[in-house]
Amino acid sequence: MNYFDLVPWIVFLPVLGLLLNILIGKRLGERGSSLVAFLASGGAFVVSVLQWLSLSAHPEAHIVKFAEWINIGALQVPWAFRVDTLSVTMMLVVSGVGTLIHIYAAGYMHYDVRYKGDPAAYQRFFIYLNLFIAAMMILVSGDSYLMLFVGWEGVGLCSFLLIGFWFNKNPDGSSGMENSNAAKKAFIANRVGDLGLLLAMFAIFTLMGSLSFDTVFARAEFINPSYILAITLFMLIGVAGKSAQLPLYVWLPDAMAGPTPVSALIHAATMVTAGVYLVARSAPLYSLAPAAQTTVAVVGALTALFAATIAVGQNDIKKVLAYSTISQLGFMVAAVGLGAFVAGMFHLVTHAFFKALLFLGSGSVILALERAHHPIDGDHEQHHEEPKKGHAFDPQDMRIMGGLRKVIPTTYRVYLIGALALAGLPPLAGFFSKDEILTDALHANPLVYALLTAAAFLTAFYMGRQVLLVFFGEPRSHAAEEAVESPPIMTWPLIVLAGLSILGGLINFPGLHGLTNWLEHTLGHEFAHATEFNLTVALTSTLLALLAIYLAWTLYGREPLKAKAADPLAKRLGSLFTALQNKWWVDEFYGWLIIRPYQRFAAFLADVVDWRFWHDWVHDSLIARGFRGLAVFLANPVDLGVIDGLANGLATGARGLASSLSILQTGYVRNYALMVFFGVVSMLAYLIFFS
Amino acid sequence: MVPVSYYLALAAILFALGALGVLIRRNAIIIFMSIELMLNAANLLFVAFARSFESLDGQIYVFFVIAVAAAEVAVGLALIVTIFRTKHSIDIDELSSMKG
Amino acid sequence: MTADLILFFGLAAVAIGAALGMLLSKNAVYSALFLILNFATVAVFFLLLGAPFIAMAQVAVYAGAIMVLFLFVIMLLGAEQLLTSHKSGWQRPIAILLTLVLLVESIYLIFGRGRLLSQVAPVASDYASPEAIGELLFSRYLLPFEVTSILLLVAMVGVIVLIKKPKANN
Amino acid sequence: MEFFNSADLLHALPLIFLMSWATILLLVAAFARAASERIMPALAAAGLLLTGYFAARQFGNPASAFNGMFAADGFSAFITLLLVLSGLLAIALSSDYLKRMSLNRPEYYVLMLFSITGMMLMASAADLIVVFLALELLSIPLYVLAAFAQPEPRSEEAGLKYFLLGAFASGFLLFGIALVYGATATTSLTGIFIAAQSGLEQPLYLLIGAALILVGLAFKVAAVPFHMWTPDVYEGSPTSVTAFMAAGAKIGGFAALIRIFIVALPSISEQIVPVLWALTALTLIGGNLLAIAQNNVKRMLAYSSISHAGFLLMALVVYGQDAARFDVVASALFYLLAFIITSSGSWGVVIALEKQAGKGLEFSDYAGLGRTQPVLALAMAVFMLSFTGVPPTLGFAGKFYLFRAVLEGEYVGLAILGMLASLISAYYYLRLIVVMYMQTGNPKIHSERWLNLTTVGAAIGVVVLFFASEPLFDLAALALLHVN
Repeated sequence: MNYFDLVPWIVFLPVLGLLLNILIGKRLGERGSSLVAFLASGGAFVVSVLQWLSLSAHPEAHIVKFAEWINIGALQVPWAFRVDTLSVTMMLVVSGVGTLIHIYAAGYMHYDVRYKGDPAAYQRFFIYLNLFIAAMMILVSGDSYLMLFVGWEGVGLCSFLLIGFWFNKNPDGSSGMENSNAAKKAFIANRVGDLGLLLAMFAIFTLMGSLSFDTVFARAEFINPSYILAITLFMLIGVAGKSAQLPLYVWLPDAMAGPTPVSALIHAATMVTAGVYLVARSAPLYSLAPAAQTTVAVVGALTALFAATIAVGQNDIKKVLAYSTISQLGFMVAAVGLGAFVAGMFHLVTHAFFKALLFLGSGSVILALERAHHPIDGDHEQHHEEPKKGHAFDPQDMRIMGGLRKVIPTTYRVYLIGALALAGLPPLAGFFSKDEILTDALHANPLVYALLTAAAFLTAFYMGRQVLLVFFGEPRSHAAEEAVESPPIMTWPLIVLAGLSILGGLINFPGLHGLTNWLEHTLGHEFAHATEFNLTVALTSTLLALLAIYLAWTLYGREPLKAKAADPLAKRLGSLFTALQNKWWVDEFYGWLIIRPYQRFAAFLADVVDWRFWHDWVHDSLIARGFRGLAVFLANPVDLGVIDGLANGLATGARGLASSLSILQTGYVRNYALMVFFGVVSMLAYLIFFS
Repeated sequence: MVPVSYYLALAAILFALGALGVLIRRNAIIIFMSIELMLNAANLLFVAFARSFESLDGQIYVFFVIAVAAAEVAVGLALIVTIFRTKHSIDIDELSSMKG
Repeated sequence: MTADLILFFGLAAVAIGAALGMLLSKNAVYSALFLILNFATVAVFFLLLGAPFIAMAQVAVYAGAIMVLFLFVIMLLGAEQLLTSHKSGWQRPIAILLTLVLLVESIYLIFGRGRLLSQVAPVASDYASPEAIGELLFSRYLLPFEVTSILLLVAMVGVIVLIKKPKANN
Repeated sequence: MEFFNSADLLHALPLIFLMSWATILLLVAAFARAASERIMPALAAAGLLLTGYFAARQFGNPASAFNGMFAADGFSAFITLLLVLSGLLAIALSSDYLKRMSLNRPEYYVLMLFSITGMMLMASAADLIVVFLALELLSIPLYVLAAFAQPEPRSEEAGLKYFLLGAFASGFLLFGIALVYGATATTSLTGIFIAAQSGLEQPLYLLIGAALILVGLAFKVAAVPFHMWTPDVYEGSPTSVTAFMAAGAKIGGFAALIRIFIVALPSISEQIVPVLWALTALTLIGGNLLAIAQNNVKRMLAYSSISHAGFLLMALVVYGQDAARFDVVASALFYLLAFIITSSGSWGVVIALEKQAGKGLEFSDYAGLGRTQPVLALAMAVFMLSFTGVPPTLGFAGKFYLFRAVLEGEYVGLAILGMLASLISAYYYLRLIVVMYMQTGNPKIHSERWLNLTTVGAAIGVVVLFFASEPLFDLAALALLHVN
């Protein structure tokens, strides 16, 4: 008995759910529509479990062709679902964690939409959430690079929509465009990565004449290795975009503008791991290009350490987690880069548990403070005043928290479990998966091992700092004193995730190698070797983690932070801490490296080409308009001030260039005719004199 | 016998002058006349080539071009008259309300 | 220099002069008259090239009908002269420069790269007779001929649409 | 002697039928004016449907008619079908708009049908002189239609600008034809091919002539730097005319370009391809960059249509490669199909938002559309995504086949350029979506039956037909040129 034919429902159930919510969501009310969304996602989980059961009996890959799609010449891409141990692992994680987050969100969004003053947005949220599940399922279940790409773009779109969910607000709740700018930044950084993936796909198709995984892998051996190297490196650009690796990671911290369940689901547990999945899926290609593997591993390890340093200096509870996510993704990418595909996937799964837990927990903390600050439950009247920007109450600032373990004990307990799992203390899930990566790294590449170990040390430190700042000491604000525990609908998913964070290590417990054996069916014995437990590595990392936690305690625990006091780390580290707080000025660096020169180039075009050359002849109206164009250019660097991110600046630069070009479009017929004539004369000159 | 190439050169000069007229005059009617000059230059080219091949096809083309020119003139002058009725001017530099 | 060449250069000078005259006249009526002169000269060239029928058509249709229409409209609108303004003063030098480039290109194309094309010695007496042209028009060129008729019809409709004032109450 | 035979009439049946039908409609307009204002759209649509039926029957038996002046083959049949589709969409967009803007005069439809006959003839013309006449037959009604809203100054300005520049460009076209005639002693497309193969006395005349013909047609399809009339004319013309112009003129222009270059001019591909390449690159970059600067949706769409001309030109660059040639034609035809539906639909949304006399066209007028008019906004979002080339839309399939053809021709640089261009284009298409969904406003729309039907239908078509891309592409691949 197998259920493989049911697999299309992992996509269609969420689609059904979102259609239902689009059509009658408003009439169903909050409960109804969140229930619909939950059932859709839960149904997908059930189907995934059925796939798992079927696969346990018949572990070889099954391809379920659903529909003809593209079929021209050499290119034949049907819409086919690929059910193998690798894709089913991802399906289970996506739908399982996704469903828990649906439950949590049903409670969380109830409050969030009211604080943001737009209760009608509730249904919209669940529509997007289901859409995301559907797209992510397409991504993991596709049987070809093209289907994977369709899902890849789909989740990118959902990410864009959800980051910009409160698109007319700033993250602090005042009206403004910061959230929607964050969404744009994410979208554009991802497009840069997508270009890489597209190029890889085109190269694959050109060289191997197919995009289906099996065919591609079968033909890969016969291709010149330098082409494979190019393909895998292009793919790495895509991975860096989607999985927030150096140098394209800048969008992920800003993506925290989305509602917290989104941060948990998309920007921690599932979507951002798509890059890891892509590399694992393309294992046969990467194994043919050792140079690319090393590059991937080093990029991952550097990202892991780099992001971990930044996390140390953040005060925003979600920003710490965001940089931690980038860092942990670095671990996974490094692992798959080293060829330790199983370790990477293992960490992917456990990380999905404890990072989702941490994000949801932070959401619970934020909500607890928010509800204490201005209560709106049930009979209380609704708040309409808009907080002013700047000195507004910021429920995400760890400096106003403290002592929360007494008022919100449930959240505290689960959060502690998540933090310890992330810190890598035995016997929690994170310990096993991280250790497996470190062990593999030690064998394969000592540099990567050193980088990752340092990152692991920092991880334990910043998590210790965070837990101590948030839950220990004395409350540093009124809201922290009065914080309200979240309702059961939110805490239950937390408890389930906490359980998974404790027990997750069993999935690939040393000696049992459950996941290794499971994935071996797909990856083959060559890529799915069992890593033996290495006591030295385990002891080193555990001791380092304990040391880091002790260090955090001496700084933040022994003498708890007072309200409005400076961070003790600032005194010790001095300007280094400022650098950490400012995220190593990477956004500013991009501004300096790419955006400013781009604008200067545009200004050069405007100044030399447009101004001196063109305007020497231009007398009246053109001068006035050109002057305005130049003013735009001059104003831009000043006006933009500190340029926020690659994306916005690029867009502004292109717009400036465009408006200087459009000066040519004067509206005068004779100028137009002159342009035509110019085109003719230069075309003829080329043909007569040069060809 | 005058070489056909001389006719080609003459046609090219007339064509260039017509194009120049389009570019430097502001009176819509004169621009239009300049375009007629360009068409006429092409006609000269056709007839000259027809003569060198001793085939009649080139002459037939001229016939068609003249017919097309007539149609264009009718519509073009109608457009100019219409514009004149609204703007009381046929200065094409005043027709620049749309740009960018 | 043979008489042929003298005639050619003389007429060419008139044609170019007339074209320049059209270009440079301040008064649109003069421009139109210069253009008529140019068309008439070109008609003589047509005759020299053995195209009597086309020459007649040129004089009758072009110089006669079309240009009269031009003159008529110029007079009707009273648009002989425009006030001079200096909008886009840079246009003129660039235009002249580009025209010169185009001329250089053409001359190079005709005399530099290509070989000199000579005329075929005297043509048969029935070359380009109205009969020959008429026969071609109605056999080989029937389709273009019919399309031309549709084109004239369309132009007529277009003119009526443009000139007729829209109904005020519509 | 025989002037023509009945076979000629049969092969040219769609063309002759539509010409006669338009003439009859003219009589209807003249003699039953009151009634004609109501029934004219229906009559015009019926004529188009019948034309489409006749054209569809012509698939599969290529022939040439009227002494080799006229080619009736799969290519012309497919183009005719595309024209019928764009004509029907344009009529559906026009009927209510004309009433709203008090422009409802029956001649509108007559001129539109005549223009379509010109476009059909562009696709069938097997002789350069017929191309010239077809181009004029296509253009003259468009000049008049652009100025149709007279005495509205912008419409008149659009008409005159279009006319003057159009006539200027056809001057170049004509001179080019004369040079080609001078080089090959013929204007028949196959004749030119044969003459070029057997050696020319003046090969450079052919090359220059071909370049000038390219200029004339590039003007019609709005390729940079011959594009400058486009935004002004598109903005000033009545929007329903713009919708028709954007689709129809482009089809006609590309039909002629493809036939002329592939049938007559393969011999000069080596010399002319760099020119085509440069033209394509300029069009892709210029169209997209200029679109970014626009705040008026009508102008933005005008520049967007320029950039799509660039994508279509990409196919032409490959025309000289034997291996790629069939895919080139098919992918260009498919891209045209995707463009027509997307473009007509997006103009429909513009028409729905347009208030009296050119008001309601700014980006800011679209703010909040997502909230107040979810269906319309969704349709517009679909069109923008299709323009960008995001799956699952027809635009994606169009770009896919196009890039594939270009890659088959081994123009990797061009493909990358195209990719970058669509990346830039995402900015301004996305911007409209952002404005519609993420800014607040209260736009008023005109809800009219045919308009709504067309817009929503086109949006559904863009998505649904995506899943039928493959059979559609196969159909386009059948539309081979008849090279005799």
